[in-house]
Amino acid sequence: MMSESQELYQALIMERSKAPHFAGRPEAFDAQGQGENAMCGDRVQVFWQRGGVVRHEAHGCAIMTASADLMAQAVAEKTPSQMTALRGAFEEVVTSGRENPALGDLNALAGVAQYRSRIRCATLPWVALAEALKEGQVHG
Amino acid sequence: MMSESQELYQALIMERSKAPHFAGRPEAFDAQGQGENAMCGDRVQVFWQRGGVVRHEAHGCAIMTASADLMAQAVAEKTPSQMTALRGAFEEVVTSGRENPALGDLNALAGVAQYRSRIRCATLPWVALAEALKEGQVHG
Amino acid sequence: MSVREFNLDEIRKDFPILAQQVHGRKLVFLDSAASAQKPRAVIDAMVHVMEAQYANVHRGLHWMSERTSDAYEAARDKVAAFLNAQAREEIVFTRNATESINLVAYTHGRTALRPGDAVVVSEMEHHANLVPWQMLRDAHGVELRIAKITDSGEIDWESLEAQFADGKVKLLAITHMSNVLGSYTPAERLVAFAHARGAKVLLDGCQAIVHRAVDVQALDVDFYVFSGHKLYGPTGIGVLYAKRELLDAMPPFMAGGEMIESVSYQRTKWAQPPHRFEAGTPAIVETIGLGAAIDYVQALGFEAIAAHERALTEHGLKVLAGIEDLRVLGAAQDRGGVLSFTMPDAHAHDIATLLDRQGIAVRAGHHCAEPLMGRMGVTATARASFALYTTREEIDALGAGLLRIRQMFK
Amino acid sequence: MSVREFNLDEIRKDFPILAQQVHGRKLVFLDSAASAQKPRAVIDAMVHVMEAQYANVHRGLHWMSERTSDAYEAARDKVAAFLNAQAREEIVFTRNATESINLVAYTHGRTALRPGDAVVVSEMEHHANLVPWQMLRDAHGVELRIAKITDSGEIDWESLEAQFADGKVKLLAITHMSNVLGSYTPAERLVAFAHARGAKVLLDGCQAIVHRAVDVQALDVDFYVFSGHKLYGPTGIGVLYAKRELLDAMPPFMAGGEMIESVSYQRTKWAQPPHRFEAGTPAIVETIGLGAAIDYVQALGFEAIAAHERALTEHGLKVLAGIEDLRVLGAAQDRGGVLSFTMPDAHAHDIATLLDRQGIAVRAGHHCAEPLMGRMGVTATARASFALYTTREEIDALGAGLLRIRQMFK
Ligand SMILES: Cc1ncc(COP(=O)(O)O)c(C=O)c1O
Ligand SMILES: Cc1ncc(COP(=O)(O)O)c(C=O)c1O
Repeated sequence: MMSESQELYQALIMERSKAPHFAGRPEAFDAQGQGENAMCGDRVQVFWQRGGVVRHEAHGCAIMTASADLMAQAVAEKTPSQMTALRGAFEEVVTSGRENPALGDLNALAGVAQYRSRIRCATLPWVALAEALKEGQVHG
Repeated sequence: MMSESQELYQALIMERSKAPHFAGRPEAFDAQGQGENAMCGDRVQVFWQRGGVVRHEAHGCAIMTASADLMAQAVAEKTPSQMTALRGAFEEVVTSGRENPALGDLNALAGVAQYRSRIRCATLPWVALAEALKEGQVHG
Repeated sequence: MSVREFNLDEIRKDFPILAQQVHGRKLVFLDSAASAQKPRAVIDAMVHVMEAQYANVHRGLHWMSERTSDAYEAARDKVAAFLNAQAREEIVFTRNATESINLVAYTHGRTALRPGDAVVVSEMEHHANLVPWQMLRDAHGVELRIAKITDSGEIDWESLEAQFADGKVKLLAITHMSNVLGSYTPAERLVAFAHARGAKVLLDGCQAIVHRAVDVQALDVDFYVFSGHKLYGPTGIGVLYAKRELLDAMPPFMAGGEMIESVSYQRTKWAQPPHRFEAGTPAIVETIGLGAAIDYVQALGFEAIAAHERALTEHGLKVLAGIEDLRVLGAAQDRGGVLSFTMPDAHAHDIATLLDRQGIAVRAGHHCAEPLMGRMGVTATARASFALYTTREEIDALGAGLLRIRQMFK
Repeated sequence: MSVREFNLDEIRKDFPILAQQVHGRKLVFLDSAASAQKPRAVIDAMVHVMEAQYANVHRGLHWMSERTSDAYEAARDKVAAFLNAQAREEIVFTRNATESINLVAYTHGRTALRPGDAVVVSEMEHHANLVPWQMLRDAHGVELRIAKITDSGEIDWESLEAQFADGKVKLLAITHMSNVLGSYTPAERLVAFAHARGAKVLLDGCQAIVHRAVDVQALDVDFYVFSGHKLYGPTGIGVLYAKRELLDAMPPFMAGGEMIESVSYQRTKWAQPPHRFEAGTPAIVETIGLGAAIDYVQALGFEAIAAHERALTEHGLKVLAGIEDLRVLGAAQDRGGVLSFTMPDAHAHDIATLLDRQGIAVRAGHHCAEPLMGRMGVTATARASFALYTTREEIDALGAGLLRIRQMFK
């Protein structure tokens, strides 16, 4: 019955939203960024460490939480400019609904494209990451 | 072709609007009243003399001017309270469109009932007359 | 008043949209508190104006304009009768309830209220009945006070008493039914309470007007506002009722054509109410459509509508109570068919999206009542709301959908 | 851009109302400047929303709401493209042009303008572009100045220069086309003139937008306003275009749902433009209908529309010139299909009523431009106005009707 909805809320998403792998505020980090969606109260903090270590504290819906976690996984060991490029590619996937083979697990969020108002949920962690990178640049 | 419109703009109305019988400011009068329709710029002054003499100065459309003149004719030698009663009967005619045999020439204006916004034109002189009568009462 | 039997199958046929499918499923529309669907009669009335009898109103002498003006003003009569206003001049047409409240804040608020006076609102207001008063506070030096509600979502009378204690309150602006909790407020008692303390009362009737007969004279309320689109009517049309003497004393809000008696560069003379408050070409077609919506609900009658919706609400509460860990917000004695709820782990947005995949439309978010979310200790809720066309089966479908979601997130 | 041939017979079939009869005569509708008739495409677009795809916008996550939001926001894109705005965020939806102007007066007027600054309007403004500035003057201490027009109904540049001489003018609010005289104002030159003197410019495009392509970037105008109902669109929907940086700096006008980023009792954060200025549930159906109206005129193309209307205007002027003693007001070089006239003895109201008996709808009165009436030495005029669906034969019918009236009143 729920086959279609499972396109969006597939196992990977449910799993990562219930038990994220990259959650928690690290003891040390080089910059942080925030994302907030006033409409629904979603809130996420992203912590960046030089060398490409990213962690998150996500409070909100499954899509946003899973997206934060899959982001942290995807950007591991990437440079800031690679992260920025990845953000562009990811946003393309969640707005177009077309998967991008280069993006791996991030493609799990492609189904969000059908819900314009949920796209914000998927991209919110990336907004927070961008803020962190900007801060990292200034202070780093 | 214009038979229908002639119901409203019949000979009597055209005649009295072009050459009113009771127009002009009298040398002496006991009270006066004004009527103004800001929407179209119609303006009328009504002068009342004890004993039931009424004159008018009407600036505006044919309906209003003819109505002022037929009013002056109809109220001649009437008491103020008779005039007030006549006003009620006349307003009934121009809002209902049903002629009232007791009103004589005033019935020429019955056709105005089909034009809600023109009813004001026909009743404006009566508003001015009422103002004059009120003034007459106070000062008389 | 009721001239038509309340036959749900027949009624549902009046609403063309209810036959639509969403994601290959039958549409189950449980979002009527946000905006209701439109019956054929409303759509037809609007089409009729545009196809057969349209021109600008009031300013024309020709047939089309006179007839259109008549129809427009007849809608005013209908609204006046619907609210049992004392006079048709007490009905002002606006775009929506939001504009109605802003109109009162800009005009009555900036003349009848003085710096130092206070306005009281409750903790369960829609932003539309909160933010205009914040703007008045900031622009005009009026104090804004918040009357608390109880955990069950009812007026906390002690708190209300306390807000009024110093005699500074000149206006109580309060909802007649919460769009989140479904609570009705005891309008008559509130009005009597405020009047006894020298304050006027504005009731936000957006939700209440859809479900109950409202008699502004019996309530003795000073201002009553609602939107057409929630009452099965068109968008773009709202109503402000105000007592004649209040309207008489209010300066205009917006200026332009229609609201004027005469204009010169030096001095402009305002028209009498209600036209003083209706600047420019009004929402002619929508106003006439609102008249048709009122005819529609009155033909069914609020007695029958309320009975149907009462049964739906009871059923809905029972269905929701059957879902493990689901929390329904509020528990007012007097509550209508607006049910907000949360589930642990499953965020309101997830609930709404997952239900949507099954064709079920509910709303999720803060419902334009952020402070109330804080008061109830949540950031967002899902909300199912019922209308006269809602069925028991639709509520069962909601229950089944929620059960599945509960499984997923467990 | 024009994808459709300008075939008048076919075009007239698009407008169902044109087949109506009035007093047993074929309707001759020469009152489009007051409000235009609606093509089937607009009516259908509105019906489609209400029958198949309706819910409240922006706040919903479900299919109906998302689709309706898409259609609503697509209309914003259409308006932005229609005006050649730089960004869709520069388009604010209002009820009508009147509200658009009031919005600017309440927000920009009370923040960007300071007491002692001056606003200039012309002698040929509609009340909608005069009285809001009078209200601003009275509430905010701004000076209101009037730029004269010539007897032919054109801007008197000497007078305009004089008004700007002391450098106090911060806003020129002026019509783009007179609703009485039919004169177009030289918008580009006016904007350059005002900008060179440090003033912003608001153009009242109510009439102009119906007849000509408008490019706000080419004009470099700061504010541009119009109403949907004159552009063959629905009632209840208007547009404010404003340059992004001006909107960014403007505080909200009305408050409520949609226009808010976050709300707490202490502090409310406004949303970005355009939503900051769209409080409450918008005129959803009407906005989508306006989009359909824009599609409709753009499919015909303004080149074809303007050519047709130019021919009508020339013919109309010729026909009126043939009627003894009839006076046409104004004689601007650049004039469109709005012809106001007077006849000795026959009052404008008499003319309108008598024409109406023949099925011909014209407007009579001061046309919400009382000061202009004084300037032209009349108290009222009759006015015939042409639209894209007007025919030469209809103008001939007007001429024949006026001839008969001339006979009656001679
Ligand atoms: C030049 C002009 N400005 C403003 C308006 C006001 O438009 P609306 O009544 O649609 O707000 C009109 C039309 O009545 C007009 O012709
Ligand atoms: C209680 C309440 N007040 C005010 C409003 C605002 O109504 P509108 O958006 O139609 O102005 C709503 C609906 O959104 C509501 O439910």
